[in-house]
Amino acid sequence: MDTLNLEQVLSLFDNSTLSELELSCPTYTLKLKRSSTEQNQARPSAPVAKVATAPEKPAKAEEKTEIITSPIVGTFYLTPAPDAPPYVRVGSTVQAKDVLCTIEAMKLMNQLEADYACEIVEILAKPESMVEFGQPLFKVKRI
Amino acid sequence: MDTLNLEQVLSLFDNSTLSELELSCPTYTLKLKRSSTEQNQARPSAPVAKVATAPEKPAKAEEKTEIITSPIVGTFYLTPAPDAPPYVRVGSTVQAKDVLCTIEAMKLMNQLEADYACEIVEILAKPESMVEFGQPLFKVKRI
Amino acid sequence: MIGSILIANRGEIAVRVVRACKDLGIRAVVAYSQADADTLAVKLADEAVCIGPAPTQESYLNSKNIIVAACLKRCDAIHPGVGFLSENAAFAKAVEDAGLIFIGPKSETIALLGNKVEARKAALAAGLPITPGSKEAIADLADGKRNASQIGYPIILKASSGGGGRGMRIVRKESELEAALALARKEAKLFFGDDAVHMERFLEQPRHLEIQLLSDGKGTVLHLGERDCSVQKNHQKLLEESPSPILSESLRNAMCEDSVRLFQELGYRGAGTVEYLVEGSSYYFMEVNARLQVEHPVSELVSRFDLVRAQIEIAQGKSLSLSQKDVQLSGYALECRINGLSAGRIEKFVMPSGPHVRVDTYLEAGSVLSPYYDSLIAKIIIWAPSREQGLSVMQRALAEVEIEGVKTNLEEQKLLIACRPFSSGRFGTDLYAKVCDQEKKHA
Amino acid sequence: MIGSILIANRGEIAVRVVRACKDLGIRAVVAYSQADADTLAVKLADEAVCIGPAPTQESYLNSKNIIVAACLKRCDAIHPGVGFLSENAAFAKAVEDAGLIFIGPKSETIALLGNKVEARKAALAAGLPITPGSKEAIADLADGKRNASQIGYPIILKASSGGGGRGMRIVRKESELEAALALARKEAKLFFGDDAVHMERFLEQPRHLEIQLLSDGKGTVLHLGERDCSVQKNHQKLLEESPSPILSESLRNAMCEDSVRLFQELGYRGAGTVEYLVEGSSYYFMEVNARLQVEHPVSELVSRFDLVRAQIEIAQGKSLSLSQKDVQLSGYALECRINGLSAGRIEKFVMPSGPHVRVDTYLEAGSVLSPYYDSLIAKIIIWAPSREQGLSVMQRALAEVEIEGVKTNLEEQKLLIACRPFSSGRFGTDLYAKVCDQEKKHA
Repeated sequence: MDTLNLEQVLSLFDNSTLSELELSCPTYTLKLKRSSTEQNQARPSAPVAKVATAPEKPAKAEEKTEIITSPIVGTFYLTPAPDAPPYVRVGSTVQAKDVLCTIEAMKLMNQLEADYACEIVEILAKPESMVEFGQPLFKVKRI
Repeated sequence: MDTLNLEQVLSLFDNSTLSELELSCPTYTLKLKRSSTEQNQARPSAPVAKVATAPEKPAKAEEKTEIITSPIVGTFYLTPAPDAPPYVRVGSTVQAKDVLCTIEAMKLMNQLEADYACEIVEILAKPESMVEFGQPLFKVKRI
Repeated sequence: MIGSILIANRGEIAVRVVRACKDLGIRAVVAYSQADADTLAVKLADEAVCIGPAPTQESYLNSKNIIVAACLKRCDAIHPGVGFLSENAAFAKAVEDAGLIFIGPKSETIALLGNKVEARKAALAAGLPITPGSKEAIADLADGKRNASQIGYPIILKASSGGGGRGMRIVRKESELEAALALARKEAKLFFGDDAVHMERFLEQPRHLEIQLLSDGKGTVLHLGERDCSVQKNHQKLLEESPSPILSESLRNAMCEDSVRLFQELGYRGAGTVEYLVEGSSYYFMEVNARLQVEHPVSELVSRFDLVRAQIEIAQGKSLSLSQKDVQLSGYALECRINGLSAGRIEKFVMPSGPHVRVDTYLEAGSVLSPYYDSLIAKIIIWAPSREQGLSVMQRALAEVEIEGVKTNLEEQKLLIACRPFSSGRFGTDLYAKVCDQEKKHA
Repeated sequence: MIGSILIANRGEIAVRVVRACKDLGIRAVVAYSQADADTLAVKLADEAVCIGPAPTQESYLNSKNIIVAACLKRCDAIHPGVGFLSENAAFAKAVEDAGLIFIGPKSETIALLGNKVEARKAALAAGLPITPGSKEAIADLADGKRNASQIGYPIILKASSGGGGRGMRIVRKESELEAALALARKEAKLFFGDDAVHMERFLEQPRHLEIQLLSDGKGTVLHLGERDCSVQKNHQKLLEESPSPILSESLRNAMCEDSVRLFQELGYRGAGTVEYLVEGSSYYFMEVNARLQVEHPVSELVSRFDLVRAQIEIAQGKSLSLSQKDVQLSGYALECRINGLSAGRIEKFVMPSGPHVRVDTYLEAGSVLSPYYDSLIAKIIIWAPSREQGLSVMQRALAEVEIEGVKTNLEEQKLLIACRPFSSGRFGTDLYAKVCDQEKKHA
């Protein structure tokens, strides 16, 4: 049902005993609802008519990004040591298991590794600041 | 249905028994909702298909009635004395200034007079019971 | 015994009385106006009777409908709440004549205390200090001049049948007296139907203190200490506290003893308050409020007495079984009145809760603050061991309040509680003007 | 001095501690799980830190995240609330090691009292009566048989490291001992990681009473009287009251004196409770709750002490400046726990207010009662001069409650408060079963 035949859906819904219907496809989302008072009434079948639809245009693929969040509470560092270069910068690409940052908690430096190969799109936490559990650290794009 | 044919969708909705419809596509979001009062009313037949309908009956003009309420707190009496006939009955017609009932408050019998000529359609309070301020006493029809 | 009470009032005070009835196992019948059909008192009551339309004159002041409602609903007693008919001697008399119990003083007591000149005479007779002033109503200008020169300027002219700040005129020198007297008479006639005015010394910076009393009408009179009600806006109380931060132990004792003696001489029955003006180490009798007061919870929290329960028990003829030494006043209590500055539907309504906090209100989200009646939205009352802790607790409580849909004085009250003069305890009745009007200028 | 406290808890108890911080002028930082981001404690706090996802093991039991959050938020102290890490000696130690103040007893005290066998030994040493039972963990079946015959059947087997009813087995005759011992060990191992069990006389119809104590760790120990917590459902307390309707003055004095002596011998620091089983005129030490308890407001209302404030002040090193005779216990207090019986969004939420009523809750209309945590919705606590009046006030308060959207135990609680055995005061821990399960059968 790549081309949504609205009339047909409505007709099917009308003749069903449903009170709600939700339909999603990559292009459309459709929600139908019938108030409780009417849904029990008998209804005549909807008149059928021809609906002309244009061929579907392909949806423009949005660049999918993901967020890597902090798994613990601690202090966020982009560098392994004060003078050292950062693990990653915006635009860096990393492989799975590569270190992204360290989060210090109780004097322990916890290295956060990438779960998958990706490109760093944005660094979301302030270096040397406190991060909470679940706080966004990096916006990345899988590669 | 890349080009939204609004007229067609509205028509389909009108002829359905739906109370709500939501439709989204990358270009449009459409939400239709029918208020509960309207959805029970007869709707004109849709232009899409020929439907045989009987000519609509003209709405029968509802007889306008008015409510006469109690102007004080007291005990409601329909008769001037225990054995006396009532001031009014259902179906009685009264003239302005005619007495409708008495309301006793602090041993005083307060006579309630009609403000206008009317027919008694219904007696709404129970005789010899307490009535509050504003409590409906009579349903009447002006004449 | 009282099995059923008709509550002839509205708002939070009607709710307060309904709750006391429930606690006592008494059936509560609320008399309400059409505008109040959906309010909490009606909802919580066992029964309710509509007694008139929104305007107070035709509902909450409609004695006849109220008394008939009480009789037809088979109530034994009427509780008048505060305001409205609570200090109306004719109403109290009519209630008694209808064979019902009036929960309050005897009608004669209310009549006597309702006349300011008579009340001052009674106070004088009981040995209470009164502000220097004319004992009788001013006869004419010459009489006024003679009295004023004896008292010393500035003086204040007051309507003998009045109250609430109306019909009052301050006169600072003799040349102003003639015009002021004429005006005061005119206002007194207009507001109270009686053009009698009397004259008192005017105190520039007094504190308003009042002593809460409970008297069984059978010889036992107890006091529950004082309330300091000096924070006011246009003579309307905003904050009330007990104990007062400025009252010395000796002054407190003298005021309490005087108040108890006055109630004993009056043969007073029920809860009541003696109001005083205090300046320096002097205090002057002002008037008796022969009824419950809005700010009564302050005394309830320091004494742990339930004043409404006590009112009902006294009305039932119960003697006070305690003596003054059984009354333990402990800690500090403060009440903050949240008032509406506009009427309308309340969209959001969050009140504080938790330790040390009591809230008396009749509103909830979705309620309408009626334009017909006084604007009190809620009373927030706190208790703490000390005034310092109490002010902290009140600030915490006020910070939890959220009211949307109507304008309120919440922010003003926060300013007052937090301001330096209030926390120091050293301020006069002009505190509101100094703090809040200043703030508006800066804003 | 403590300038800032991290509150490692959730729900109404986190709100309670936030309010105490506000009252003391202390900055409150709430550590919360992702499921609790929209709760009242987070809203009222000065700051908040997310410490983990919804499951307690990864958030409210995640010592490391909690301590790191406290350090990075520059807090001086951690308040553990009730439950979760509040009686975890290792956590208390870790907090101390991080240079922070643990608001509670010393970690050694928690460790000692957390072991039931050690706690019983300490109680015995302090001269407290304990239920006849094995002082040591049961070595084997033979040892068990020997002990049981000395104690007399029925006996109860308890996990030495346990609590909350888990790992307990009642044994009524010797033939059942072997199987029961094996099962109790297995459960003990499973729930507490330690298969040690000990044995006590089983009391068929005891009352659960506890003495509330406050101790500054410097030699001053005060008691605030008892709480009777005998109304329970599956070992969960439902109603708590003070004073107990069944306790004689002499028994009360003996229990309070014993409790104070135990805390003195322990060098206990902070607020804590000694729990007893009472049967007839005998009482037996059960355990020490080395923390604040859910039902602490009951003692706050009869003593007018603020227990959370006192905890914080003691943690700051302040000595208790009062002596026992300054503690005035007056009147009667009763707490009713409103629990959810289902999770979900709360559509309507009306709590009682007005005189005599305190409400501790963290929910409002629109809040979600989380399926992840315990189901306590609100604590309604009342104070009245007497138990009889108090039961009336509680009935009035419960009648004002409206909760829609989740199922609650409100109707059950109303039944319990109103039932004849509860009002008489003569009932056992089976009251819930008798009243509420009966009702269900009839329904």
